Amino acid sequence: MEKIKANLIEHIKTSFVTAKETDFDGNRLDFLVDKQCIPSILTYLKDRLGYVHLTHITCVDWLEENEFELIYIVWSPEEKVKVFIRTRIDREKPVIANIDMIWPQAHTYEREFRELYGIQFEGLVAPDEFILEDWTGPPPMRRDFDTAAYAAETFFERPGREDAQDVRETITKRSGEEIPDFAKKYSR
Amino acid sequence: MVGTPVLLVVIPLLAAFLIPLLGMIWKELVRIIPGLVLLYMFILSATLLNQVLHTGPIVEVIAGWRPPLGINLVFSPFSGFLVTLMTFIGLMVWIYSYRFKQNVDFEPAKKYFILLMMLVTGSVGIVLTGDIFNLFVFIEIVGISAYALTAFYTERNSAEAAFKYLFMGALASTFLLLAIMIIYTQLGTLNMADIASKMPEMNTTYKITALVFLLTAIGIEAEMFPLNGWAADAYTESPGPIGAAFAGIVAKAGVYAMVRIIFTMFDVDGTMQFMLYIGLITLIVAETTALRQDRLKRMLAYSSIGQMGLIMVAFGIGTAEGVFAALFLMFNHAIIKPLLFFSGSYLVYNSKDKFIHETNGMGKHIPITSILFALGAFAIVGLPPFAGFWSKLSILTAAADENMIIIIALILIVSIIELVYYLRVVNRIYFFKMAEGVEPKKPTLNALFVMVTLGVIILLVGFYPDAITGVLHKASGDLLDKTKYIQDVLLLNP
Amino acid sequence: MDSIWYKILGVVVSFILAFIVGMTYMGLSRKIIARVQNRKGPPFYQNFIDAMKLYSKSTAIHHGLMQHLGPAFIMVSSIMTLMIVPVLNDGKWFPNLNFDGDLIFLLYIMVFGPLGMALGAGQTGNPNSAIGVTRGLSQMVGFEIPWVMALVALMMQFKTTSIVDLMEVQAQSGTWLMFSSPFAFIAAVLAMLGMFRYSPFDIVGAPTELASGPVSENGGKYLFTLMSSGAVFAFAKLTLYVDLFMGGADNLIVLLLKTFAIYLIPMLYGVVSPRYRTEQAIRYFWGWPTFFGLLAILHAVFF
Amino acid sequence: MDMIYLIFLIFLSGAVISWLAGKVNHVLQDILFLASVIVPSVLFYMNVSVGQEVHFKAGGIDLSWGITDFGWIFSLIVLGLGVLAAIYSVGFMKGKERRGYFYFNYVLSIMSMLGILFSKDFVSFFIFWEIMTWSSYLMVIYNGKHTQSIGIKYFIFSAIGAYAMLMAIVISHSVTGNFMIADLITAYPVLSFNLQLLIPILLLVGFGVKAALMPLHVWAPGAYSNSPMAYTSVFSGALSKMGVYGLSIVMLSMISHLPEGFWFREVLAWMGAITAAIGTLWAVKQDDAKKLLAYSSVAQLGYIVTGIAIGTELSILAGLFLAVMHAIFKSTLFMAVGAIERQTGTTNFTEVTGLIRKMPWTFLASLMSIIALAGIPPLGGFVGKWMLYESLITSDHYMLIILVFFSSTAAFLYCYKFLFGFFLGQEEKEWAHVKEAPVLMVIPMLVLAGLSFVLGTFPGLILKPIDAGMQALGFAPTNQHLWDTSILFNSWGNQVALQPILYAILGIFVVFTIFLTIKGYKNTRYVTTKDISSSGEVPKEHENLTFSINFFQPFMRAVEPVMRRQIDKYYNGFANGLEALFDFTRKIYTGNGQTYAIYVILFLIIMLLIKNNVFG
Amino acid sequence: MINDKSSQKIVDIIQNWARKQSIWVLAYGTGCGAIEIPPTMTSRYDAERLGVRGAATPRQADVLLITGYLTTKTLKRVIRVYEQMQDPKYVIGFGSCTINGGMYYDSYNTIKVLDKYLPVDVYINGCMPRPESVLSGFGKLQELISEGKANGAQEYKDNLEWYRANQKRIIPNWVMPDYNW
Repeated sequence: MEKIKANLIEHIKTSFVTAKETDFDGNRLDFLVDKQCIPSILTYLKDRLGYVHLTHITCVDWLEENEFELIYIVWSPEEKVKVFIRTRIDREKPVIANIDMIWPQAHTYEREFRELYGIQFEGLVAPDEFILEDWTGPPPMRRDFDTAAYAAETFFERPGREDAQDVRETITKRSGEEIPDFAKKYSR
Repeated sequence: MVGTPVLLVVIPLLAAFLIPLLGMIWKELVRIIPGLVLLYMFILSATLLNQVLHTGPIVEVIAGWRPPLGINLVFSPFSGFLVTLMTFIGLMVWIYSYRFKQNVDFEPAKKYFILLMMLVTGSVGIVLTGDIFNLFVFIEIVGISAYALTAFYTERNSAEAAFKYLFMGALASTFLLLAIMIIYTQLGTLNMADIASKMPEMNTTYKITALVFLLTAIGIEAEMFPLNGWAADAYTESPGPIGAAFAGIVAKAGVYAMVRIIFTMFDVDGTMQFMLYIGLITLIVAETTALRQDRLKRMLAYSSIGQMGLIMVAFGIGTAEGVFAALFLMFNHAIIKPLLFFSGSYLVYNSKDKFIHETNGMGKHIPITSILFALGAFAIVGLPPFAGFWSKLSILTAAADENMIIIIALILIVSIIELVYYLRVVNRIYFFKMAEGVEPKKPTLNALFVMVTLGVIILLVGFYPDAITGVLHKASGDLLDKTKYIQDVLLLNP
Repeated sequence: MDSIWYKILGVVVSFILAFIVGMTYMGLSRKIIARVQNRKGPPFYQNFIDAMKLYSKSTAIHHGLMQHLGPAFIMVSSIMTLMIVPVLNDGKWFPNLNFDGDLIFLLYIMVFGPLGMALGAGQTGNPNSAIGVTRGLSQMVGFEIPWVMALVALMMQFKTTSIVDLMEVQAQSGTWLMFSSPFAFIAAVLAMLGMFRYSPFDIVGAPTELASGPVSENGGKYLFTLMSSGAVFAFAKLTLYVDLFMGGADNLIVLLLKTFAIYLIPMLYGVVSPRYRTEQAIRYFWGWPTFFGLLAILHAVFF
Repeated sequence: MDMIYLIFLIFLSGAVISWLAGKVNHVLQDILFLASVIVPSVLFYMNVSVGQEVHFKAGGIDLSWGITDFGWIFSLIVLGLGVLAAIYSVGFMKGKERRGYFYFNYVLSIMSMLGILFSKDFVSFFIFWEIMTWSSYLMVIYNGKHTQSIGIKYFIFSAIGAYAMLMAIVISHSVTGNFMIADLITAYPVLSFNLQLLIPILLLVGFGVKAALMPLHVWAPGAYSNSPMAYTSVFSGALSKMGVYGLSIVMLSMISHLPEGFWFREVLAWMGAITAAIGTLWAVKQDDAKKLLAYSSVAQLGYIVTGIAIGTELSILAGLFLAVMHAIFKSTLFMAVGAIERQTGTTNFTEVTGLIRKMPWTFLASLMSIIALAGIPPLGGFVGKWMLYESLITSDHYMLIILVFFSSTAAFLYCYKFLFGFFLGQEEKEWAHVKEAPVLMVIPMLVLAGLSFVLGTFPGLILKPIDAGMQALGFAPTNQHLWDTSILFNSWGNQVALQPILYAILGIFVVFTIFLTIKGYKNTRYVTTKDISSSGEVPKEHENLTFSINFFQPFMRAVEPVMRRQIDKYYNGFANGLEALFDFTRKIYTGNGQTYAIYVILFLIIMLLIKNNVFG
Repeated sequence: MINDKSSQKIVDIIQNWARKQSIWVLAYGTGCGAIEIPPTMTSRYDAERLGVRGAATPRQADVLLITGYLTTKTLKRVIRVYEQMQDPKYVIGFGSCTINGGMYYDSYNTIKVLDKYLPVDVYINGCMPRPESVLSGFGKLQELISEGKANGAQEYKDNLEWYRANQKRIIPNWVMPDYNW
């Protein structure tokens, strides 16, 4: 496994000089690359190195750093290695190349990101609406979008929930359980 | 009395020699004279035919030598009918080609009309003559003029076609002469009737050998398979109207000669069957070949050969109905095939290669020519109510009466093939889009006149076949009655 | 007694009888199916309640004249079938109109309604309806073959095309045709599986696939009429089977017993079978049922 | 001049005049056209009685024209349909080009069909037959499409048929010495057995082509669908009946002299049934209405042939009654398709939908005809089907009836497809502009549809002349009376009374219609076809929700093994093989002079070698 | 006679009894609550014994069962389905989400109070409500029907403008056909 990973790192490094790798345990390997490199590195992985399967694309909104992070996860069924390709794009002008010609299934992800994060994919041909219908507000999955406020403003509210009390405390009291620490920060 | 049968041979021959001389006087005479001659011949033969039908054959003795010693011409109902038909077609060809090369220059027109006159002379002579050597002579006349007409356009292809024709023609002449020699050495006579009457005395081996040579020789002229290789080329490469003349005049003369030999001169068993089967083979091979042609005139040529085969089949049946059917077929073929050649050559007038697909969409631009072509096609296939139907019906009836069911089936199957290729063309004319750059040529007035006349005859015979059947019955009776022929020609009548 | 009004009265009475019996059978079938599935199931009169509710629906929509008339078409078919089939032996009680009980006429009038209904379903413009109709028609082509074979076998054997005559034959010989012509009976019963459209041949309605198929746009009074028609039709068909193969019935109790016995066959077969695809259904009918039909004909010809 | 001559003269001159009149004025042309069809028809029914004859000679052949009782039935089809379709044609051809061409061929077709019925001798029969063929051929290629494929195919098959017939004709001439049909019939029983077989077979090939009998049917779908619909109604309705006419004559007056139980009838009946089955299956597959109806015609003609071939009284009645009915309903359907084609520009089920509210009258006519076609009571088709089945059962054709029943059940599929495809389904915006067809086109359709309704209850109206015609052909009537004005019997004594059925159906229908209408009348509303329960979606205007592609896919999958074998392919293979063979014979003519010379020499040598075998 | 008041009353009683006993449910199962429907209908709880039965299309259904949260997108379809149903018709709100938004109370895309948009006759509380409570909900509906109180459809008809206004607030792009009774 280590040999495979080392080999892979060597290959990637020679072709994409700017790629920064982070090694994880097990069968996972992680590269951070420039956004220009995305199509080429993915093509390289797919065509040359046998990473034929696009497992996932995911997006993280780094509001504090004013960046979106896009993560492409590819998988080689032969070498049993998962490779994460990360890239950072500017949050103000989120534009990146479209890769649905490499993997058709990327199309769906890209439409979703376009709608929910407002990321523009160059050359993506698809109808505007995907999941939302008649949506006029900002992309709702961005962290600076306050859904609670939006919901309060848009939808009717049943009286009796204004206090927004945390029922878990009541439950705790009743049953004598303790709220774990990690859960506390989510309570309001 | 307009004249005697001998004029039918003499006048056109004379005209052929006079044309260049008269052309010096007035160029237009070159064109007019043949017409006048042909018109006269037509009137003369028609009158004679009318007379002959009522009174009996006219035997013209030349220079006072009585048959069998002298040369004689026989104007019987049968030959008279053919002569009338030929002169009529000749007239039609003349009218059609009156303006032939008019605007180009004088010389070709002169040649053309001379050769045409000689062609008619020879053909008429073949039919009229009662003398086997004269038959040879007239065949040569026809042959020479036909070679020249085939090579008329002085192009590579025409020359090649003419050469083939010449080559075959030469073979034919040789064999014919051989046959004549055999007969003459055995029987000491050249008169057909005399030969016929003396034939039983002849040694069988010589007889059959002579017959084979004769058949081979005449078969070449009558477009018999497999001796008809020249025909398609000659039809195709000769000028348009000449194709019609070949089909309407020359081929008929060839068949006449053959029939005369088989029916009158020889008394050999099996000739009828031979004619039947060879005709059938000719028919089948020619029609199937026509199906696969991609040039219009070539297709028509093979169709013509096929029709000749059918005529041979009809003769081969050997009964009175069969001969009647054959004559009817000859008549129809002589009317229809010229119509097809005439209209067909306008359909591909401006085309170089005369491909069938170049007739696409002509129906819109030259409607009358197209519809006449369609009429001709339908008629020759034998669709009622056009002329061809009656002849087809009569040949089938004749065959059926002799229980030749397989032959009927074959004839009908071949008719379907014939139908297919004619329909393909007709469909193209009417329902296909004209290719770009094709310029349809409007037929001239005289050509139109000719085609319409022929078309009218087709319709007339189609709707009222009695117009012609009376004559045909007489003619066929004449052909079959051998003893009467001998008596008439040898002037043995009381 | 022979007056036309009396006959019409008979029609009305037998219609009501058929409605009641058919509805009860359908209710019972729901009950039985529920019991097979280890449920309590609705009461046996549940279908009457459903029908009443549908009838009491105060509004209705239609997509045009044909849809409006569709239920009337199918009603014609049901009632005419009922009228051809003698309910009881010897013309007791409900002579009906009968039309001399001609089987060919019966075969054709039985498809009158479905086709009219199909037109109604077609006009709704609902693709599901049209798909359902095509499936139904295809399946009909399937099961009509063994069905006709069975009938032909009977007709050939007894030289008659009338149900009445066939019943007479059974009355005279004392044996049911079910036993004397077993193959015809088997073929006819197998065809009946398709006719009743229980699973595995419920491809027409196919609730989860086609949203109830041809009737998907019908509610309220239209569905009520269709449901009643179905009940009447079911009864008529069952009576037909009883008349043809089980010697008819002398009185109502026997009729009910016999018809219910027949009715159990497609129902119980359906409970344990998953749904066929359309072509599977067709091929099914052209397989064994047709084979039995052939046997029936051979039997009729040679014995 | 005899009235018979006058009728044909009017037809002939009418054909030419109505062609040429187009150069003058279109209205005048229409009127002349109608006159040239209607006037002779009226003259025929007013002045020509059965048994009237004229004799004359042409080409030395005795010809004789006259109408028999049997021909008279078919004259009803030909002239009745001819007149109605002519009226329809005037509406149909309005604003189209080549009207003269159309009218000319139309009138000639009608004339030739009437001529066939008139012919008492084979020659005029054949002449009219061929006029019919080429005038219909010219109609098939009217629109100039597929001339080399469909047109030629039609003509070749017609020619094969016609020539087979011609062969039979000349053989019969060799037997009887003249061309009279009656003489052949008289002479038939004493002929040798070979001829007794050969003549009917040849004639049947000839008639079978026009009647689209199974191995000879391949021309029909293309030809029917390719000709203008106004003509196809006559083509399929009347012209194909000429095949039936001839077939009936052969079956009734010749084959009936063959020994009982001879295979001839059985084979023909089976061919008819197989035609019906195959035609039906192919009709189900079609997406084009014209093609569908064309295959359906093939199938229906199969029933007719079966009926006539069985040869019992009831079956012949059934066959001829079905022939009349087929003429009525199939021509109506073709007219309806023509109307739709005219109004929408297409006849494809996958394109046109939801016309019911735009073309209600056309729909009504189509509905009636379809019901008649499907054989559902109380319309006329049922009567024919009933008689056919009963006759098959009573004459012990147990397997045949299964096949026939299969095809007539499968016919429901295409019947439904036709109605659904055009009239039902989503009412698309694309066809919102469509209007009802002109009144000239609607009236003939409705008249014909009404006729099929009347004949469904009172078949005796037409069974009576059919019976007379059968007796005129020498069919000995059985003592049993098998039909009444509205009651039918079979030979086992079972019967079906049609009037009570009609009244019962109407009664029930009316009762429930009233029930459905009155119940909650105020709260019943009409909604558009866009308002359907489609999982809560609101279909947008441009969204096509019609289900019309692969309409009967499951069924087609089930019968796929049968459909794989197309007889067309075999014919094409045969034709291609022949062409290849002919290409080989063409190579005999090499174009080389030396070869030709060799041929001559070889010929001579061979002849000299075998001369004693050939001659002497 | 039929339009007579007292007889009308009898007719009403019979009709209501029939309606009560025969409830054809169109389950709008996009929310997670749909998972509770199968156990309710099948052997364990067997809702069919109460006359409750699934309906395939809105045309045939009496009850619109809304199982769980409704997004704005599904709300549109639900309204459409409701309007396609034929009178008399009832709505059952199923689960907390239809009552007050439940766990989706702050979602940008989920309505919280169903009865502002459609006339709910019965709410079934719980997240998820177990089949027992579902059956009790149906029982409540039957009670209401037999008392003649389940007249949500009438309410909807009477207050159509108010409902429409609420609906259109959520669904800006309103393309539905008019509701005309």
